[in-house]
Amino acid sequence: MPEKPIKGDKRYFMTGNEVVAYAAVMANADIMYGYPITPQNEIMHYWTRMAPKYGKEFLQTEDELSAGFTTVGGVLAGRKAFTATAGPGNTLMQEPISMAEAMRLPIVVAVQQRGGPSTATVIYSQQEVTLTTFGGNGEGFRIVYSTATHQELYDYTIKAFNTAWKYRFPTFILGDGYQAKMRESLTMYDPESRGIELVSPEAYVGMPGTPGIDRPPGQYRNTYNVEEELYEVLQQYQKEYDAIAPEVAEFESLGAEDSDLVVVSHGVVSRAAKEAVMELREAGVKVGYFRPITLRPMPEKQLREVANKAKTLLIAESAIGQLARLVKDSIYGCGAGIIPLFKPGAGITAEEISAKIKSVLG
Amino acid sequence: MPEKPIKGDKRYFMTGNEVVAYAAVMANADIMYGYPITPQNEIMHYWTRMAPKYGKEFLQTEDELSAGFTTVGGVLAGRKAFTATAGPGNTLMQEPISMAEAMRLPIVVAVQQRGGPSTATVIYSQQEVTLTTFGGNGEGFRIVYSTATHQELYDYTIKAFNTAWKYRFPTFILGDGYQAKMRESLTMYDPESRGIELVSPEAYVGMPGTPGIDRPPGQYRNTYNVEEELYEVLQQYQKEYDAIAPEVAEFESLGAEDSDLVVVSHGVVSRAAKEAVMELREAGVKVGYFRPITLRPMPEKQLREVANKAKTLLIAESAIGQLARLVKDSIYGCGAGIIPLFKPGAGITAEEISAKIKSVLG
Amino acid sequence: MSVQLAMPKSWRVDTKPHKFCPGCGHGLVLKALGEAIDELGIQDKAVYGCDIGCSLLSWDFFNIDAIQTHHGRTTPVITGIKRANPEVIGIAYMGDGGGYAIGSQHLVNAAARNEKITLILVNNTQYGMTGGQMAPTTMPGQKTETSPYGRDPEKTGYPTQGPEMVAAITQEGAYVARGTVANPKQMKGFIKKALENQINGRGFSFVEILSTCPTNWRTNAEDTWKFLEKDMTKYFKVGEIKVPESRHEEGK
Amino acid sequence: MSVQLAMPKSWRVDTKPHKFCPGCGHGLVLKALGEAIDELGIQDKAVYGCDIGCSLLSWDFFNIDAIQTHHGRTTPVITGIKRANPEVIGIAYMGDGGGYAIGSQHLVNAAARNEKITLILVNNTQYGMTGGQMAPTTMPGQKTETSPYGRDPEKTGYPTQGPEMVAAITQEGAYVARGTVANPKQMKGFIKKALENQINGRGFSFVEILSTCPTNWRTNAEDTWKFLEKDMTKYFKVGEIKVPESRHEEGK
Amino acid sequence: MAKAVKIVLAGEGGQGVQSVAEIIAEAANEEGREALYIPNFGVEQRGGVSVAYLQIGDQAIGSPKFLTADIIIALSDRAVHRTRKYVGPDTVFVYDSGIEGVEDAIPTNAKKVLAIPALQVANEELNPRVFNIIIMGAVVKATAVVSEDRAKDAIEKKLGYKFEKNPKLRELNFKAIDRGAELVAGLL
Amino acid sequence: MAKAVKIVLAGEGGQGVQSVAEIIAEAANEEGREALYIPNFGVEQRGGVSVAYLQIGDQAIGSPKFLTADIIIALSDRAVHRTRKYVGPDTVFVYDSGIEGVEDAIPTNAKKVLAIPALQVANEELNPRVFNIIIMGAVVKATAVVSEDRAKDAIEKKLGYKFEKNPKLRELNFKAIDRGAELVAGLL
Amino acid sequence: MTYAFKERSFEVEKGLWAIFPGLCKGCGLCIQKCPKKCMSWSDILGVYGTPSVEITDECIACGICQNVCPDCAISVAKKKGEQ
Amino acid sequence: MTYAFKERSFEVEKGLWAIFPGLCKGCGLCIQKCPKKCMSWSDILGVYGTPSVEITDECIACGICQNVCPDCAISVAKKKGEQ
Ligand SMILES: Cc1ncc(C[n+]2csc(CCOP(=O)(O)OP(=O)(O)O)c2C)c(N)n1
Ligand SMILES: Cc1ncc(C[n+]2csc(CCOP(=O)(O)OP(=O)(O)O)c2C)c(N)n1
Ligand code: SF4
Ligand code: SF4
Ligand code: SF4
Ligand code: SF4
Ligand code: SF4
Ligand code: SF4
Ligand SMILES: [Mg+2]
Ligand SMILES: [Mg+2]
Repeated sequence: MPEKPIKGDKRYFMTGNEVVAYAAVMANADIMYGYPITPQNEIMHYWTRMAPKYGKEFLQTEDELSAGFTTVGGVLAGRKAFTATAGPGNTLMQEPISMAEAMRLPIVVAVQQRGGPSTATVIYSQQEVTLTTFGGNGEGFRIVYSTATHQELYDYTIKAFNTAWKYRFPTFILGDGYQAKMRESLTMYDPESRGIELVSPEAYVGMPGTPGIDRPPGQYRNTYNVEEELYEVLQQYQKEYDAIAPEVAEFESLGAEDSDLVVVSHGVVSRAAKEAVMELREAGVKVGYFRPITLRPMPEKQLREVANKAKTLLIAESAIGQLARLVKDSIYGCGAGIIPLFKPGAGITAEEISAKIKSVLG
Repeated sequence: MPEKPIKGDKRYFMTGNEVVAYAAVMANADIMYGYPITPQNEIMHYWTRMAPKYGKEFLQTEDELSAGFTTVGGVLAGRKAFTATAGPGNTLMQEPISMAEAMRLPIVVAVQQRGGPSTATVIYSQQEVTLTTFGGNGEGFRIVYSTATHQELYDYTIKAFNTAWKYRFPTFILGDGYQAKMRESLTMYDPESRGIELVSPEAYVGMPGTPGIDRPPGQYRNTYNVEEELYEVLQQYQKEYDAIAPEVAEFESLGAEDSDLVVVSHGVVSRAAKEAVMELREAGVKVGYFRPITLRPMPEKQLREVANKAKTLLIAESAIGQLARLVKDSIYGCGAGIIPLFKPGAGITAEEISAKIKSVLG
Repeated sequence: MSVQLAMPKSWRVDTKPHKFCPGCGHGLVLKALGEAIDELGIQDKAVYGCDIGCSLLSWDFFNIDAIQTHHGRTTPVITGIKRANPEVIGIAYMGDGGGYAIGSQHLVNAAARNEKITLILVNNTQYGMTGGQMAPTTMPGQKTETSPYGRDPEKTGYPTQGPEMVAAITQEGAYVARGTVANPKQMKGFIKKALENQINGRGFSFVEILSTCPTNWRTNAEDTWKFLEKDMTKYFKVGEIKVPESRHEEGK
Repeated sequence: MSVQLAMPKSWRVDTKPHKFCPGCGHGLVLKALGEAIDELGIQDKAVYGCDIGCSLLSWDFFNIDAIQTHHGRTTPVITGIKRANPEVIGIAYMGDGGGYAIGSQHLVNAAARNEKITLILVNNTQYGMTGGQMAPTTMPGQKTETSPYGRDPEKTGYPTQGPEMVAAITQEGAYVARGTVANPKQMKGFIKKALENQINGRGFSFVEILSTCPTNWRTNAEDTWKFLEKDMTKYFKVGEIKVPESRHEEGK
Repeated sequence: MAKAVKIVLAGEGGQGVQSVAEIIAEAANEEGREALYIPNFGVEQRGGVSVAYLQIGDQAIGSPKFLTADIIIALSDRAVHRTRKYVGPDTVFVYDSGIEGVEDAIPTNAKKVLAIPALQVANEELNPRVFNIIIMGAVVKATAVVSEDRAKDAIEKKLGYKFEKNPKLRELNFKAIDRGAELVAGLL
Repeated sequence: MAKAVKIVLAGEGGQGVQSVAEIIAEAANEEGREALYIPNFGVEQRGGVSVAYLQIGDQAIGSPKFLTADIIIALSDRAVHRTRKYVGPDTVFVYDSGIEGVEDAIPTNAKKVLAIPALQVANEELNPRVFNIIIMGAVVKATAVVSEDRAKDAIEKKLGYKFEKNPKLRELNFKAIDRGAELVAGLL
Repeated sequence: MTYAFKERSFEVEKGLWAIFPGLCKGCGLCIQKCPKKCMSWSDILGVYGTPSVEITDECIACGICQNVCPDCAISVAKKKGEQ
Repeated sequence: MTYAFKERSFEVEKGLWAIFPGLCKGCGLCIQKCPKKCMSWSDILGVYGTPSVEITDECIACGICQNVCPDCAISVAKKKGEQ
């Protein structure tokens, strides 16, 4: 067994892409497939640097379609396989992801959102929320963790592999260009030393024994002949997804129980939201903060509780209502009104959120 | 000028794919680019059969990425260019569409939805609603007509070219496998004989004169260096989109003003909904029917009016809540409760809707 | 003396008759593949991937682990499997549309990277599964649903020379051949060599097979053979194009 | 006697200095292209498409109608333009990643269909725009961000022989050559012939240019020239590979 | 609102159920009625059962498919299995009496179950090639969605060019319509 | 809650602003403080202005970018133009006094505007190569986000291997820190 | 078991020839390739309800028909010593 | 006009040599290729603040430096009769 890069708990100061690469190694990921795209490149750079030392494999493919489909192949072979992408690459990645979604293949994908639509900017956005949660010609049977800090990038990258292999839904770490490129501190650790058991992968193909003699062949398809067959499969998926949703859903909340106005945001914007809310609360203003960590499934129950008590939700996101649509879908029928603060492709600062809150509260 | 296939008004009995091909010819479309996929193939088959006779061009590309990007090229050259796709092809098509969305290129795309996710079935579904309205890494600056009958396939295919070139947003005719493959009657006509003026295309590149000497060069990009640049562009698009939305939005409604329960559906499912509602109304049950024809933009104002009066909306769709999300996004804050009737990848009949209405009404 | 079913041992009998049309060459290719697998004794190690295209109908064809992928994407899926578990013998099976059109970036790049997998590509000069549209391999003058007046090489070029292209970008270690279902024995030989090349860890192995599609050619048995043997061979030369011992001459 | 700016007439002076790095070969290729356009007098008819990759920096480079497309997608965009308006002279400009990796299906199929467009592909042995990752053209042993210990041909193959591949699938009428920024005059000649071939309606024209990327190679001027002239030419043979008069020999 | 008549026709690939459905639909359309015909189509259809869904009425037709048919015609054992689910208490279920081994599959909840010897009539009285036209006659008679004369017109329109060369063929086809109609006439 | 100090450093490609920001951030991190450093990066960056955003505080940092900086250091004319927008009433705006032709662009709404002769000091007193270290000294002094000693430690950590070969270099760098600090000390 | 296909076997001078109608799709590829032209359509229907094939005594058990059948519906066994 | 680049010209025996510092990025490619090794870095800074180039009298106006400059920062004009 090759040694691991992280032994005890230790504080590091590095970029988010570096964090993801380390976390994947520590999650016992076996192989990364990838195609370069800014701002996720350094995940591949760090992974390829570490790979020989820790017995890991890497394949740079010819495009994101191939990166996604080779990742699917890696998972079918029973390895913890992952890839990373962004922007137009994420758009392309939806084709292989839709195959994984249809076949419940536990691929893991790190997405570092950049500006859209199209090539737009290589910098930052939260415009890949709809794409990552519901992309492709399917129903979004996926799990999406939206991280806000380097600590979370580390924690949830490790968690993503476990979630994927436990529930067999494609699982995403949704970051962004800011998180990818910025440096801040975090504590890295060996998950097993903290009692986090790493779920073991299982092979779909290439198991021991001769198919048809020692065991039935492992044979898988994603194509159905009649509507009824498909309908049945999807109903079953829906049932299973709904059943695990409450267990998978995560959120962070602060003073949301007792505030008239609650700021709802996700990912890196929630840092600004939290800063603004905390500051205002210190100044005696009763505002709350709610942040879905899983965007799929949404923490529906908790969000509804908030939306039933609060008068107003201020939804802040670096996109035009992509989070807002998920929120409205979850809380339809609740009493809270919704105020948008949408800045597609651009960062949102605490000052801006603060100012908006003040203007809403009058 | 080559003659046109349709002169006066005439009743025809044919498949939906055939209708789309005829309508494109009658809309003065110049060139189709495409890649085969069931159930849209016959659009290409009929188009290629008619092409030489009516002076049209066709190119079969190597995949849907190419079909989409050549269509973009056709539009840039100042021709009315279109393509058609479905399912996994539609997933791939999002990459070129995102370029068109970013650059406001008036491409026209006919989508004949099939089962998803992945290859699933070649038959039918309404599972490409999210994909078609909001696919790719963008904000869904698109116009989507969801048709229900062959008459509408004809009318809206013609309209789509006008809408696209008038407003310069990518425009979609959203059909499905049923509409593609079934035969029913419709009346075809020469739009100009009905006073429908066909908007003329304009070239983006290859105009007369030497750039830099007779005129400035036509130069276009979709990439920005800093966030602020992108943010500004998207704000402008949003403003323009919002401004035209009320003018573009279309709907059909029946007894929705005065009913406690209104069935909301789109596309071919609305035929079943209409049948069920009409039957029940004849039997004295007060139920209504509302159908967005444009799924993007949604007929928000009208839908809100309905949702403010009705107690319950029954949302019926051959998908898991893709229409429902659009509806909730539009009517958030309205009083109506929502009851789902979701059959992903499978048809919904009038009997089923009727039964559901009865069970809801108790 | 009695007569047994003449089926390769590696075929799944319980899924037969298979789902291909009467007279479809896919059955012949898969028979040759089955026999090659039997003879090499690799039923336990082989992993079979089929494309979307009529090849998808073979997802449960063999008593071999198998995955039905997307249109054109069998190459990366099998590549991904092989990279993750080099013990398996990866077989990617696809049509001419899957291999030369939508999946051609995967084909040429897997070839260039010398992926240690075996690709079998069935050339039936059109898109069978979707009802007979033009493919990169469609013959000049051939009528298809999207070339209803016959393929015009002036407008859409000549049939793609797949193995020749693959030969031009592979280096030593690769195996490239073109067989035909009209010569089952030779075809099996090519497929077997292509598998052996993988077993020996040499490199990328590619076999195109000229095959029949009576359904979309709209041919009876006689014309089916004729089109395959007379017309297709005018453009597609059957034989071995590159064997592992040879070196890559062009561009060096 | 006085000295004038030695810029091609078709360059847009108001967007100069251009956005490429110091010592970047893209500038040299576009100078040759500009001169070829000037000499052929096609500034009014040319439509220029650039890829994502460093080529995107040239979207406003010429006084020519231009479109900046997606990574790998310049070939279909220019194809679409040319098919819709055959009067224009379509020029698709891209990097080795755009042409041989993500856009290789477009390259080989445009070549096979004999699209009447001109493709210019800049081979700088890696992905410049994204900071120097491995490309299909990366040299054996070359260190890049994703081959930090040097490209291992055993694991990832040898550099893609693009023009050789294109030559293998094009029929008569095509023009295929490989030039180098180390020989500007020859390079301009190849580009000019490739444009003339389109003007004459013959067929697909493809020129790969060996180019420099001092930024990602991390080379000074001396080593930049050395890598280009000594190392790259070991794998990439400069010259004309197919001229319209010649016939396609392989596979016929 | 008078409901449309809902018809399911199912058989093996070569049995021509799709053309029967199409001709009837076109005949109804020619009569100015509303018709909607949709074939089944699927990926693994090569060698699968071919099913045609047909609705004919006087107002615009609703959903293209339906849960319960008014009449079902099943022409092979697999067709019987495949179409059973469309049976309701008002359904007339027709199958060819030559189909073997489907005793247990014949629906028991139909309004009426009719076994007609269409195959036998085709083979023995007329010609195997007009088997599907006999079926057409039976459908037209059983549903009255179009008149038998209209049905003949529609055939004339479709095959007229053949009939011109060989007028015996016309006779044969029209005969097939009539015999098909007779087969069910007695049983309804 | 004490707010983090927000710093913007901007210059031309070769001027080393990113490494200055990174070294300061690491120094702060070593001191146990919270630091967040993010470079600008963009497609057309080749030859563009390089901007570093740096925040240092005692609690977790909020948004990686910000509207208004506490201190801005602009090292070229384009950098002055690019960073003006981060100026607020509490901002200290520092620029190199050697920059020409930016008179009109110098912000007028800053708390303080300082022109420091860093380039000149580098070229004339020390060495052009330590220009960015002079800037670092100025930043450290002006913001007090880390002590000057910590800053020196951080430089030692980063360049120690070079200093070992050539101890004069250490001296030069430390001198640069001190001189940078002096340049602003008098002005704050 | 769905895969116990019934065979119809014919003994000819040189060997045994068998057709499995449950596998035969009536494509006719075999008939075209028989060097002795000794194959013809049979009244026994194949799996798709189309005629299957049969042979006459002229068959030399060369096995070509077996080789070209895409459905493995034909099995030919040469008698010993006939190799 | 942003594109009125200032030139620095040098007259040599065989012709006129000019550098436009506003275009020169200091890559040094030209220096390497000069057959006379007569080029060197100048104190005049180029567009990126790096040194631009200049020549000595040994220049033969061969034009190679002009040809290899990716930025068109050098112009060389041979005197008449020197072709
Ligand atoms: C992304 C995508 N595009 C298109 C299709 C539709 N499609 C299915 S099979 C096929 C063509 C198959 O042709 P080929 O690969 O030659 O195989 P064949 O059926 O001829 O054996 C196409 C275009 C698809 N499934 N997915
Ligand atoms: C779909 C997609 N995938 C990835 C990228 C990221 N990307 C931008 S440029 C580039 C590589 C460019 O390399 P090359 O084509 O060789 O051009 P160069 O910059 O070297 O001239 C990549 C991978 C993208 N923009 N879009
Ligand atoms: S359509 Fe053609 S390729 Fe497909 S199964 Fe039928 S005969 Fe074979
Ligand atoms: S990164 Fe390389 S290819 Fe790109 S502009 Fe700079 S030198 Fe040229
Ligand atoms: S074994 Fe040979 S001779 Fe006998 S039927 Fe078959 S092909 Fe004909
Ligand atoms: S080749 Fe096989 S399937 Fe075809 S007719 Fe002959 S025995 Fe039957
Ligand atoms: S013109 Fe020739 S000799 Fe003169 S500087 Fe340039 S390269 Fe050197
Ligand atoms: S080649 Fe051009 S840009 Fe480079 S140093 Fe010489 S003159 Fe300057
Ligand atoms: Mg094919
Ligand atoms: Mg490159």
